[in-house]
Amino acid sequence: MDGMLALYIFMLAAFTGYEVISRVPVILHTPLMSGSNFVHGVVLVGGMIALGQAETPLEQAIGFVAVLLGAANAAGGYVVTERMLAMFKAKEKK
Amino acid sequence: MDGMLALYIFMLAAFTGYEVISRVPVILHTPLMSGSNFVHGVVLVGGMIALGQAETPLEQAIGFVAVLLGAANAAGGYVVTERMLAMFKAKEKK
Amino acid sequence: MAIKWLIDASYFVAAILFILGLKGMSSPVSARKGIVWAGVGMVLATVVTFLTPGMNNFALMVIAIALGGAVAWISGKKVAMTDMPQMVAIYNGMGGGAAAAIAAVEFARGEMHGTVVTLLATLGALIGAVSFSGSVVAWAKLQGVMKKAFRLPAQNAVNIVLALVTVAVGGAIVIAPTVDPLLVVAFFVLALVLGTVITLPIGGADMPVVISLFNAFTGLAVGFEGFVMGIPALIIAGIVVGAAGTLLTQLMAKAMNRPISNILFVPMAAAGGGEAVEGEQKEVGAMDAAAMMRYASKVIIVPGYGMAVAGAQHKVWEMTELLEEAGVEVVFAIHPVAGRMPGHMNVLLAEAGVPYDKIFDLEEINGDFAQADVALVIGANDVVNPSARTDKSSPIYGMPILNADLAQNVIVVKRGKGTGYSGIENALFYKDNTRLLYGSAQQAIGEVIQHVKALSV
Amino acid sequence: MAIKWLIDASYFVAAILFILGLKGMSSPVSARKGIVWAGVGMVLATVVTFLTPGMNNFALMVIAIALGGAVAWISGKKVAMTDMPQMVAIYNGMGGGAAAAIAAVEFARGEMHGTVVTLLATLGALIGAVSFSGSVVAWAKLQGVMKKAFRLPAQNAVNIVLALVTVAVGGAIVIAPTVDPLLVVAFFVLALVLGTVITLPIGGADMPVVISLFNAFTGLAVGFEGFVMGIPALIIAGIVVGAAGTLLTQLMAKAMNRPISNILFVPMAAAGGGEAVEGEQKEVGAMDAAAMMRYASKVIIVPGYGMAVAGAQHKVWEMTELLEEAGVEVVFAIHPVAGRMPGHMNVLLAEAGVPYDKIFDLEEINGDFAQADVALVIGANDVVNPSARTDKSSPIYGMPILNADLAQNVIVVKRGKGTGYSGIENALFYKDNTRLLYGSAQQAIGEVIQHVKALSV
Amino acid sequence: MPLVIGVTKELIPGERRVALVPDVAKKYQGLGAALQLQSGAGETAYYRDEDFGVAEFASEPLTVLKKADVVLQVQPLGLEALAQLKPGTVLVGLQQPWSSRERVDVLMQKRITCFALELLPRISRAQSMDVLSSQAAVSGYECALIAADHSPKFFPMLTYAAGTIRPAKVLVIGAGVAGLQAIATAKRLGAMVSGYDVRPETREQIESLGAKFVDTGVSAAGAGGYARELTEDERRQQAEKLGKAIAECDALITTAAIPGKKAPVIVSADMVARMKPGSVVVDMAAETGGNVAGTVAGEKTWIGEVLIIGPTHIPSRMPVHASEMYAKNLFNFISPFIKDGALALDWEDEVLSGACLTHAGELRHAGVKAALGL
Amino acid sequence: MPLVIGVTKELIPGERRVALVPDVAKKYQGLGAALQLQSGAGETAYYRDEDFGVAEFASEPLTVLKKADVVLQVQPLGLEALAQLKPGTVLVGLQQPWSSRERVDVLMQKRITCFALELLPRISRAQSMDVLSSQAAVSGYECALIAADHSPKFFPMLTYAAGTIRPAKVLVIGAGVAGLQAIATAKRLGAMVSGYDVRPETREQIESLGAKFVDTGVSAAGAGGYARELTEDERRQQAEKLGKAIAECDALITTAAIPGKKAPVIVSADMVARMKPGSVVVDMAAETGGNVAGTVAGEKTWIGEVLIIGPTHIPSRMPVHASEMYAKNLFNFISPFIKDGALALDWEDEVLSGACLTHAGELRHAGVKAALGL
Ligand SMILES: NC(=O)c1ccc[n+]([C@@H]2O[C@H](COP(=O)([O-])OP(=O)(O)OC[C@H]3O[C@@H](n4cnc5c(N)ncnc54)[C@H](OP(=O)(O)O)[C@@H]3O)[C@@H](O)[C@H]2O)c1
Ligand SMILES: NC(=O)c1ccc[n+]([C@@H]2O[C@H](COP(=O)([O-])OP(=O)(O)OC[C@H]3O[C@@H](n4cnc5c(N)ncnc54)[C@H](OP(=O)(O)O)[C@@H]3O)[C@@H](O)[C@H]2O)c1
Ligand SMILES: NC(=O)c1ccc[n+]([C@@H]2O[C@H](COP(=O)([O-])OP(=O)(O)OC[C@H]3O[C@@H](n4cnc5c(N)ncnc54)[C@H](O)[C@@H]3O)[C@@H](O)[C@H]2O)c1
Ligand SMILES: NC(=O)c1ccc[n+]([C@@H]2O[C@H](COP(=O)([O-])OP(=O)(O)OC[C@H]3O[C@@H](n4cnc5c(N)ncnc54)[C@H](O)[C@@H]3O)[C@@H](O)[C@H]2O)c1
Repeated sequence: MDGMLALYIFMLAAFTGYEVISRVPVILHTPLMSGSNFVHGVVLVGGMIALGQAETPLEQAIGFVAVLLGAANAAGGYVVTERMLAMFKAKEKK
Repeated sequence: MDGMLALYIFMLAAFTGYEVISRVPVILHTPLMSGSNFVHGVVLVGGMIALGQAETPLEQAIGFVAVLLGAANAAGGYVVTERMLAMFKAKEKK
Repeated sequence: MAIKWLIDASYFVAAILFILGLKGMSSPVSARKGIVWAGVGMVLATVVTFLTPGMNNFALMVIAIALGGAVAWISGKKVAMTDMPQMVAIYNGMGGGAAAAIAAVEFARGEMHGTVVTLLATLGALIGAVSFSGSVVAWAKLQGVMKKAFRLPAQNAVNIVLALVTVAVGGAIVIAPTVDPLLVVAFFVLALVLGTVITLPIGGADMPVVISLFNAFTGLAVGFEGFVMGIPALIIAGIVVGAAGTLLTQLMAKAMNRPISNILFVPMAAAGGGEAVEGEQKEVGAMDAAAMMRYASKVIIVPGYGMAVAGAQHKVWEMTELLEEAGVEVVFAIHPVAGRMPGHMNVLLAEAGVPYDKIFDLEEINGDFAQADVALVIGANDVVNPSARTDKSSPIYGMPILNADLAQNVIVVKRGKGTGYSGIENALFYKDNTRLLYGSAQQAIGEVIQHVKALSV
Repeated sequence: MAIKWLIDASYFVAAILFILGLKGMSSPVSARKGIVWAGVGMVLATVVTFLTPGMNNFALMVIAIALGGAVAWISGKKVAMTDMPQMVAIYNGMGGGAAAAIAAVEFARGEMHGTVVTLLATLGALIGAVSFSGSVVAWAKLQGVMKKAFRLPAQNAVNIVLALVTVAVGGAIVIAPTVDPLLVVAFFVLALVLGTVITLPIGGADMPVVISLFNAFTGLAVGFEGFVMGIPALIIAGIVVGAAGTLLTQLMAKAMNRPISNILFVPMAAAGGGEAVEGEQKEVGAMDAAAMMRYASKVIIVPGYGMAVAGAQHKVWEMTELLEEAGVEVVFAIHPVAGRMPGHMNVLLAEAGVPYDKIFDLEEINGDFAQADVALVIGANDVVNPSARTDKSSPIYGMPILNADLAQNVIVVKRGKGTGYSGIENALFYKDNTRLLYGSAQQAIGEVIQHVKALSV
Repeated sequence: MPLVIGVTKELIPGERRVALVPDVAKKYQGLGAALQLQSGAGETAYYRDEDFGVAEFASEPLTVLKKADVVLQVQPLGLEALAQLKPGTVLVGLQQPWSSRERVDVLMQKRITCFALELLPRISRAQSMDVLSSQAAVSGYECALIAADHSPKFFPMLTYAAGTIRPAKVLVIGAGVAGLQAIATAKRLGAMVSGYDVRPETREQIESLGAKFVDTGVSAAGAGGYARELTEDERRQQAEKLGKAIAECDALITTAAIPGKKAPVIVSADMVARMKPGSVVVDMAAETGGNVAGTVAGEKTWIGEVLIIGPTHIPSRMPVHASEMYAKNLFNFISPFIKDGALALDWEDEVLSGACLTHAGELRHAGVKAALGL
Repeated sequence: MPLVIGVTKELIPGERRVALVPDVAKKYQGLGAALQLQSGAGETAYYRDEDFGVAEFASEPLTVLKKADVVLQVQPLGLEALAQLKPGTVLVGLQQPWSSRERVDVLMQKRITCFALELLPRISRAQSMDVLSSQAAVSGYECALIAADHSPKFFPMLTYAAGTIRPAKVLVIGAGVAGLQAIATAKRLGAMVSGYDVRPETREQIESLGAKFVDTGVSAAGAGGYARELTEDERRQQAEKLGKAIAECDALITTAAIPGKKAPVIVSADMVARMKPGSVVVDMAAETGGNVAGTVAGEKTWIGEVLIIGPTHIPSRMPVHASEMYAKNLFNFISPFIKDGALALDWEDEVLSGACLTHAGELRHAGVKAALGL
C-alpha cells in the first residue's frame, strides 16, 4: 500500500472521526465510548484473515485467540451499547 | 493509483467536507462559497504540472491557459473571500 | 528523493490546511483565520510545485501565474462589495476552465493509462467545462452584461438532449483505444454549450445557488483531475470542496425555500417575475437577523402592539441581554401611541424586567436612528410608517413617527402581511434596507436568541 | 475477481456504515439508529470475510466466533446497568488483545514486508497489548475484584523506564532483518506489564476517562493492523475510532475538570481520596441536567432564595416552557418560607409570567415528589433539608420540608458550598441520587436551556 | 401686544388639576405668548407659582378671565365665569358640550371661539391632543389602586409560612383606554384579571396584557372607536354571561361609558347581590350615572356585604401627572396656531374645526347641535 | 367535657380581624374541641356565623370569655375582659407584653396561662406560628398601596401620546418582612424602588427583589433576626446618607420597628422639609411612635407640601386574609397540644415555653420581667 496514500487516508479518517463526534452531549459520553468500542470490534475481520492464513499450530492458536477476542469485542460492544442507548427511546411529543 | 484506495479517499474527503461545514450560519454562505472556490484554486498546481510536462505548442498553449485560469481562480478567490470576511472582524467584548 | 519527499509532505500539509481553513470559515468567529490558513496552504503547494523534477516551460508558467494572479487580485480588490457574487462566479469558472484545460493537455499528450483514468479525466473535463461556461454566463447576467433571462422553447428537453449527446461523445472518448482529436474538440464544445444553455434561463435571485452548484462542480472536476495526475492534494481539496459545496448549495436553496431542482428546471415559472417588481418585501432568516445584530454596534428596538399580542417581551429582553453581553449597545424606542393604551409597552417591558434607563421616548431617540446599525421593529407598524411624514392623504398623516427607516438596516418582525391599527400599507417594509422576519414575535425572537448564542461562543 | 470485488465493496460499505453509526451515536435523537447501522456494517464485514479466497481453519474460526461472541453477548445482556463501564473496559481490552494477537500471528509467520509495515505492526502490537492489560486492570478495579488503588514507589519513573524499554525492544524488532521470537515474546510481555502498571494506581473516579483512552488506543492498534493486512475497512474503522476516542477522552476529562495528564500521572495526590469518602457532592453538567429533564416525564421545580438572588425567574420559566413543549410535565413547588419574606417566590414567579395553576404549595405537592423523575432545586436549601424531619438537634427541626429527596433524581442548582439561612449543612446534597449543578442560577439555567433546545431538534 | 394666555385655579370643588404646568408654560412663552395666571393656580397639583417663569399673576380668577385672549381650563367654566370673558376669546378645554344648552347659548352670544376637546376627531394625528385618552389612563390606574386598597383581600398569590393565599380575581368591564390601564395595573399587582367589552377587537387587546377575555357573544362596535348603545336583547344575553363572571370575582371595575350619554347600567342589583361578601366594586362611570345599579357618585355604599365605590374627579387623585398630561394635550392642540405671539387659527385643519363647539356666534358641531335639538 | 375554645369579636375599635376563621374552626373541631363564639365575631372580616360549623354562639363577649377554656384573641384583652376569665384559662394572641404592668399583674393573679405571640422564639419550626411575620406581610403590602393611592403621581413609567412620565422613586426604610413586602409591591406597580435597613444582610434580600440598596455604612445586626438600637454616632452617619435618598424620592415607606421599644425616629423634620412637593410618606411604625418626625398615628398630616400618613390597625384594612393568616398561625401554635378534645401543654417544648408570658401565677418570660422591672 502506498505510504503517502495511507497517510492521506489516516489524516482524513482522523478528521472524520473528530468531526462526527465533535458536538456530543456529556450524557452520551459513555454510550459513545461503548459504541466506538464496538466499531473497532471489526478487528475480528483482521483476526479471521490472520487465522485463515495461519499454518503452524502456534499461528493457529494465536489466530484463534485473535478471533475469539475480536468476536467478544464486537458482540459485547454491541449489546452493551444497545442497552445503554435504549434509555434514549425517542419520546412521543404530546 | 489503487482504485479501491482512491474510493476510500474520495469517501473520506466527502465526509470531511460535509462535516466541517455542516453547521454554517446563513450569513456565511456566500463567504464560504467564495472560500471553497479559493480552495479548489489548487487546480493551479495541476495546471503547472501539466504545463511543465507539455511539449508541443498546442500542449503548451492549453497548459498556459490552465495555469492562467488556475492562478486567477486562486488569487481572485483569496482576495474576494478575504474582503468578505473582513466584516467579521472579532469585536472586543466590552 | 528528498525533493520528492519535500513535495509530498508539502502537499500533505497543504491538504490539511485547506480542510482546517474550510472548517474555520464555517464559523464567524474563526472565519478570517480560516481563509488565511487556506491561503498559506495554497502558497506552499504552488511554491513546491516548481521543484517538481523534470518540468519545463517555467517561463510560461511564471508569466501565466503573474498575469492570471495579478489581474484577478486587482479586480478582486477593486470590485464593489455588492458585486462580489459575480466575482466569485467568474473566479470559479476559471477554476473549472483550468480543470478542463488540464484534461485537454492530457488528451493532447495522449498519455492516458487505463479506462478508469480516462473516465475520470473525461468526467473532470465535462464538469469543468460546464462549470466554466455556466459561471461565465452567471457572471454576465449578474454584472448586467447580459440583461435578460433567456429561455429556449422546450428548455428542459433541450437541456436533457444536449447533456445526453455530450455524455455520449465523452463515452466514445473513454471507450476509444486512442484519442481522436475531433471527438475531443467536439466534446469540449458540447460541454461549453451545455453549461451556457443550462444557465441562461436562470433568474438573478436564484443565481447564488447556481454559482454554489458550479462551485461544487469545479471542486469535483479538480478532484478528478487530481486522480488523473496522481496529486493527492488536488484530490482532497477538490473532493472536500465538492462535498462542502454540495451541502452548501443545499443549505442555500433551503434558506431560500426553493428546492434545487426547481431552480434548475422551472426557473421562469416560479421565480421569473422576481427581478421586475421593484420594492419587494425581502425576507430574512432568524440566523441572519441574529448575525446582523450580533455584529452591530448599536441596535434600537421598536416594540409595538404585535409584541404585546405575542407576549414576546420576555424573549425580547433575553435577546437584548445576550446582545449586550456581546458588546452591542441596545436600547428601546417607545412611540407615544405604540400598543393600544397609553403605557402599553411600558407595562410589558417592566414585566420583562427591562431597566428604565434603556427605554427612550420618541423625542429622546429619534435623532439616534441614523447612527444605529439595526432598527429592530417588533410587531410595530403605524408608529414607524414613513407615510405619516409626507402623505397628506394618509389617515396617520401628521402623527410623529419613530425614524426607524433611517437606520442602516431595518428588521421587521411580523406574522405576515397584516396591517396595523390604521389599516394602511407601510412603505418601510418595502425599503431597500428593510428585511422581514416572519413569525409570531415570541417564536421569531426565540429563534434569533438561539442564533445569537451560537454566534457568541 | 467478482468475489474480490464483492468483498471490497462490502468492506467499503461497512466503513461508511461505521462512520454514519458513530455520527448517529453522537446525538441522543439518532443514537439508537447509529448503533444499529454500525451493527449492520459489522455483520456485513464479518460475513464477507468468510468468502476471502485462500483461507483455511474455518472450523476454528467459527468456534472462536461462536464462543467469544456468545459469552460476550450473554454477559453483556446480563450485566447490571451500573456495571456497564467495566464491561466496556473488558470488551475494549479484548479488541486490543485481538489487534496484538494479529500482529503476533504476522510475526509468527515472519511475513512482514518492509520497515514501514513492521513498524506499524509493532506499534499496533504495543498499543493493543497495553490497551488489553490496562483494560483488564480497569475492569478488575471497577468490578471490585481488585479492591485497592495500588501505587508503586516512584510510580511515574517506573512507568517511564518501562515504556522506554518496551519501545526499545520494539525498535529492535523493527530494525532486525528477521523476526527473533525471543524478542517478540519479551516485547509482548513488556507491553502487557506496562499496561498493568500504568493502570494500577488510577482511582475509580478517573476510570471512565482511562477506559476511553484505552478505547482510542485499541482503535489506533486496529487501524495499524489494518495497514499491515491491507484491509481499508480496518484502517478506517480503527483510525476513526482512534480520533473520535481521543476527542472523547478529552471531552470526558474536561467534563470532570481534570486534565488527562493529571489522571495518568498524579492520580493519588489529587484524586486519591475519592473512593474512600462516602456521600460526596456529585457534580453534573448543564448538558446532562438538560438531558435528564428533557427525557423525564415529570419535573418538579423547587425555587428558593438563591433563585431570587440570581434573578433567575425568567430563565426558569423559559426552561419550563421548553420542557413542556417537549412533553415534560413541569410544576413549581413553593415552600411556605422559601425566600426571605412571605410570598417572595410568588412575586418573582408572577413577574416571570408563570401561570398560577402551575404553582403548588407544600401540602398540595408533597405527595407528588415520589412520582417525579427529577426534582430541580434552584437556590433552595433549608426548605429541602431532610434533617428537619429527623434531627432534633437541628435548628430547623420540625419545620415541614418539601420532599425533594423522594424524587427519582435531584438536581440542585447553587453557586458553591454556601449554606442557607439557617447556616447548616444539607444531607440532600450528598445523597446518591442528587447531582449539583454549580453556578449562579441565572447562568446555570441559561446553559440548561441551550442544551434542552439542542435536544429538541 | 402678544397673545395673552389665561389660566385660573379650577373653580369646581374637588377638581385638583390645572390646565397649565410649568414645563408647558415655558413652551408657550417660547412661542411668544404672555401668561396671565391666577396666583396659586397650580397649588392643588403641587406646582408653585415661581416655577411658571415670567407670568403675570392675579389673585382673582375673574381678573384673569377678563384679560386673556386664550383661556385654558380643565372643567367647563360656569355661566358667571363665561360672562367675564372678552368677546372673541378662545376657550380651550373640556366643555361637556352635551350637558348644557344654556352655556352654549352664552358662548354663541359672546362670540366665544370654544374648543371642546371631547369633540376632538379620533384620528392618529390628534392622539397627542386627546385629553379623554390621557385622563382615562390616569383613571384606569387609579381605579385599580382604589379597588386593591379597599379589597379586604390580597390581590397577588402569596405563600406564607402557614399556607397559601390564592390570587384575587379582578374583572374589568369596558376595555377602552381606562379599562385596559386598570387591567394592566391589577395584573401588575398579581391579580387574576379578566376583561370584558362589547367591542370584539378588545379581546386581542385584553389578551395582549395577559388577561382573560369574558366572551358573551355580544358585539357593539361603533364608529370612530366609540361603542354604540346595545339593544335590549343583547343586554339580556350579555347580562347572563357576565353575571357569572361577576359572581366569581373579588373586585370589579367598570369603565364603560358612552360619550355624551348616560353610562349604560351593565351590572344589575341582582348581579351585585350574587357577589361574595367582602367584594369590592369600583364604578368609574359613576359621574355619568354608573355602570352598576346602586352606585352613588362620590360615595361608598354597601349593598349587603359588597362595597360599591363611585369615585368622582378621579384624575384629580393624581393631580401632578394628570395636569401634566392634560396641559401637554392642550398645548399640542393649540400651539400649531400660535406664531410669533399671535394666534392664527386655520379652519382648514380638520382637527381644529372638528373640535370647535362655537365660533363667531355659531354652534359649529353638528352632533351637538342635533343632541341639543338646535 | 371537651375543651372549649372561645373567640369574641375584637373589643378594640378599628380592629376588624378575628382570631378564628371557618376553615380553622373546622380543624379545631376535628381535634375534638368545642367552639364558643360571640355571634358576629367574624362579621368585620366578612366571615359569617353559619360558616363556622357547629359552634355555640353568645351575643355578649363576656359570656364567651366566662365559658372558654382557651381564649383566642387578636388584640390584648382589657382588664375588664380579663376579669371575666376563669382562673387557669389559656389565653393565646398578641399581648403587647411590655406595655402594661397592670395587665400582667391581673394575669398572674388569675393564674391565667397566657401566651404572647410577640415572644415566640424565631426559630425555623415556629415560622408557621409567627403572627408578627404574617401580619407584617399584610402591612407591607397595604402600606405600598396606601402610598401609591395617595401619591399625586404615577408609580410606573408611562409613555402616552404627548410625552413620557418617568417612574416614581419609592424608598422603603426597614427591610424586615413588611419592608420587603412593600418593596415587592411597589416594584410590581412599576416604581423605581430602593430599600434601606441597618442590617447588612438585607442588601442581598433587597436586591433579590430587583430593588436598589441604599448604603449608609451603618450596621445594626442584632440577635434572633431583630435589630439592635443604634448609637448616636451611627444615627448621624445614617441620617446624612439617608437624607439624600429621601430628598430624591416621591414616596417614602418606613417600617423600622424594634420590638418592645418605641420605634426609632429615622426621618427627621429637616429631612421631610427637603422632600419634593407632592411627596407621600407612609409611616408603618406610627403605632409605636413612628419612624418619621411629625407622624400622627391614625392621621394624615401635611408638613409643607408633603403628606405624612400614619396608618394604624393596618392589617385590619385587609381583614379577610389577615384573619385567615392569623388564625392559622394560632392554630399551628396551640393545636399540637390538643388531643382528643383535651389540652395537654408540653412545657419541654421550646416554642411553647418561650412564648409563655404568665403561667400558674408566675411571670415566665425573663425579657419582659426585666423590661417591666419585676
Ligand atoms: N397607544 C394608544 O393609546 C393607542 C390607542 C388606540 C389606538 N392606537 C393606535 O394603535 C397603533 C399602534 O401602533 P403599533 O405600531 O404599536 O401597532 P400596529 O400599527 O397596530 O401594528 C401591529 C403590527 O404587529 C403585527 N403583529 C400582530 N400580532 C403579532 C404577533 N403575534 N407577532 C408579531 N407581529 C404581530 C401586525 O402585523 P401581522 O398581522 O402581519 O403580524 C401589525 O403589523 C397606532 O396606529 C395608534 O394610533 C394607540
Ligand atoms: N420566607 C420567609 O418569610 C422567611 C423569612 C426569614 C427567613 N426565612 C428563612 O429563609 C430560608 C429559606 O430557604 P430557601 O431554601 O429558600 O433558601 P436558603 O436556605 O437560604 O438557601 C439559599 C441557597 O441558594 C444558594 N444561592 C444563593 N445565591 C445563589 C445564586 N445566585 N444562584 C444559585 N444559588 C444561589 C445558596 O447556596 P450557594 O451560596 O452555594 O449558592 C443557598 O444554598 C429558610 O430557612 C427560612 O426559614 C424565610
Ligand atoms: N385612533 C385614535 O386616535 C384613538 C384615540 C383614542 C382612543 N381610541 C380608541 O377608542 C376606543 C374607545 O376608547 P375610550 O377609552 O375613549 O372608550 P370609552 O370611554 O368611550 O368607553 C369605554 C369602553 O367601554 C366599552 N363599552 C361601552 N358600552 C359597553 C357595554 N354595554 N358593555 C361593555 N363595554 C361597553 C366601550 O367599548 C369602550 O371600550 C379604544 O379602543 C381606544 O383605543 C383611538
Ligand atoms: N428565622 C425565622 O424563623 C424568622 C421568622 C420571622 C422573621 N425573621 C427575620 O427576622 C428579621 C426581622 O423581621 P421583622 O420584619 O420582624 O423586623 P422588625 O419588624 O423587627 O423590624 C423591621 C426592620 O427594620 C429594621 N430597622 C430597625 N431599626 C432600623 C433603623 N434605625 N434604620 C433602618 N432600619 C431599621 C430592622 O433591621 C428590620 O429589618 C427579618 O430578616 C426576617 O426575615 C426570621
